Amino acid sequence: MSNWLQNMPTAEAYGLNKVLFELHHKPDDLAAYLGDKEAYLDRFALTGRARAAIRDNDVAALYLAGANPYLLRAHCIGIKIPEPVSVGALKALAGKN
Amino acid sequence: MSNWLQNMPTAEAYGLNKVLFELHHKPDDLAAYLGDKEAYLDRFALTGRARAAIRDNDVAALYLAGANPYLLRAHCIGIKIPEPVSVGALKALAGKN
Amino acid sequence: MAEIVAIHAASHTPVMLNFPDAIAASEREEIFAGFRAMGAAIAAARPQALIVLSDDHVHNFFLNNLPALCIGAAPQYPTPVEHWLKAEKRILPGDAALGAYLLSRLMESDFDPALSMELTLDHGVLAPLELAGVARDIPLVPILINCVQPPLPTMRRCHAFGVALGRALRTYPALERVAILATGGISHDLATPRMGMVNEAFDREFLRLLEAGDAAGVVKYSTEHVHEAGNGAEEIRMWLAAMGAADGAHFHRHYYRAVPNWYTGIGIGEWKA
Amino acid sequence: MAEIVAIHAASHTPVMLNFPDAIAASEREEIFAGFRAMGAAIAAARPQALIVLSDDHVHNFFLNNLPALCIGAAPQYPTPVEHWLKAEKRILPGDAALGAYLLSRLMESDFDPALSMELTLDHGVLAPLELAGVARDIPLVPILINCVQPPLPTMRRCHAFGVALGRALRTYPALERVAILATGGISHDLATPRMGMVNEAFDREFLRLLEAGDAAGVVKYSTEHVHEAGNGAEEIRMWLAAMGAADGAHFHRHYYRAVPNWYTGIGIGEWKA
Ligand SMILES: [Fe+3]
Ligand SMILES: [Fe+3]
Repeated sequence: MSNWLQNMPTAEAYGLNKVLFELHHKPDDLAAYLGDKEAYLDRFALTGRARAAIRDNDVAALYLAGANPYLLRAHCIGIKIPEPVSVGALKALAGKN
Repeated sequence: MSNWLQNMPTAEAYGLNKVLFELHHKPDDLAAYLGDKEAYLDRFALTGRARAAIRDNDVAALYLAGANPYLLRAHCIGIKIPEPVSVGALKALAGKN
Repeated sequence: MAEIVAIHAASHTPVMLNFPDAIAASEREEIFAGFRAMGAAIAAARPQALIVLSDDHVHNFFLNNLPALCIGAAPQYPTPVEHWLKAEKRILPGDAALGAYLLSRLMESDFDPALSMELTLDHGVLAPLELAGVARDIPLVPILINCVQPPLPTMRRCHAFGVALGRALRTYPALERVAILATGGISHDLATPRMGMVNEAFDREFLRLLEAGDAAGVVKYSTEHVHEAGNGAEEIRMWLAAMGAADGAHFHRHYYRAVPNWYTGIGIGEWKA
Repeated sequence: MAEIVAIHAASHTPVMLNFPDAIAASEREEIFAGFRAMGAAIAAARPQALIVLSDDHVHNFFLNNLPALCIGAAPQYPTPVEHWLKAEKRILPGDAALGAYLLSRLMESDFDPALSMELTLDHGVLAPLELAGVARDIPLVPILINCVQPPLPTMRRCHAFGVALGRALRTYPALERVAILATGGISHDLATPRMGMVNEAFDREFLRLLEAGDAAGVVKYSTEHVHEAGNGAEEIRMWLAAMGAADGAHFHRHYYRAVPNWYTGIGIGEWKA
């Protein structure tokens, strides 16, 4: 049992986390993202899996790809994924990995 | 004798160095500065002395106010202050402080 | 030479500001009273500066430059950085000179803290200060320990950092009275399949070991069991640092309650000679 | 377990790329030959990864988060960050796994390095690699020591960091052959009234002490005399770290010349068992 899926972020996780960080810490980024997700994501070097997880608001996939928990939590709040959906998606993973 | 005027940057030096850092590390900042110095400097919290030193390309005053040497050097290169002018202004201080 | 006139520790969570009503009024009032008592004790000790040991929740720092330890040395700190935190935007006073002194002294003592002259503080610092009612008055030195993204500093190292911090504070010539507030933990978990878990057994044993005053035991227990208490429990590093700074003073647990609806075990305590 | 198959140190300056013609052709060719010989020795040692000990010249890091020590753990590093540096823009390969390992091991060994997974390297790393002709081939782990803005890590600490770095490298299970290149210094000064000063006496004594193999003496001399050698001389910290990693291997000075028109004392040397 570990508090962390990754003891060190993978390169994929780095890219994914960078999107979450910039999206919520740079003025205008959130508006740009909500306006045109695909165009916004084109700014970053992302694996196909990471890109799809962000685009689809797939909280479980974001977690499994190494999203930092604080960035993931802030992202769920920031883009207004309802709490039962985000927490439910995570809890559904329990015992599976 | 010390390699450093300040063992820790003052708050004034922080503001001054922030201008030099942003100016040469953010795309568009140098163009904005060269286009309208006063408007660009309005973005920052600067003492009157630090603001004047930057605005007037006063290399000696920038040094005395605590400009980091690497940022000061890069600034002199970046805004094309001729080497004899920048180095001359510094050398004229020798023995004075 | 400065005296460390108060050393407190308390849990933090944004939920205590954002969704106070997620728990029963009686529980909430009990907890808020605990924070107010802590604030009153800090104020009564009349510190001229307050060291806040906390963590940055990936707001000021990212993976391009993630410090294990960072000491603030700014004259002021805007807060909160979270646009979604229910707290008034304002600017807290900082003690830049004390921050600078601690940086130099801790570097001489074989620690490698990063310097920050500009931080926008997050709920980790703000929420406990806010609830304690001492957010505006005392100049701060924020010291941020990475608890949020591995690789994390070891529990042993965080305790040793606190020991060195206490020594450095006691030799500071420019003030007479300083205080320390450690914030974070205890058990909680965030954005994983265990989200919402509170490990009350872990929390009670952790607090018991603190009260027993067994530093090596606390470090060992923390190292071996933190993964049973959730990723938020990594924040016990701040409690270990405070214990180190306390230099053998006795820990008094003032409050504990497992608060699953706030996603956190809420502990409050104090080291007193 | 990895063997450290080569440990070299060399001065760096952007001038060696930007204004090579500022000195006589004969001097320049002598210096460039020294760098080429170093590159040939590194290549001949066939390292699978190269640790580059250098400093960030306030490009990646600013005073809002200025690490004393930072270890890179990225799969690649764009370079150069300076738009004004006369060097081809390209992307150097990184060994992220080795960087991650060193971070963890050094944190366990009571060091507090910052993590970086994204750095755009500057002339401090690039210029010596470029002149040595080994910039493209060997995966890098950049390790950046703050030499550019006080408060700076102590000379003693930088030597101890090197000792721990050497130990960590030698226990790395995933590679067999690693090398170290330390870059910076020796005496020079930048953007002060002493700009252009080269303190040849300092440089020669520093190199003599390295050859004498007296670690405590090198640390003491560096601490006591660095201010006579200019703010750029603070970069001898990288040489001290390399000496620490060399674990008693003998230092051989391969080249030295005071080069005032390049604003720098140019030294090149190597630790060999
Ligand atoms: Fe927290
Ligand atoms: Fe340099």
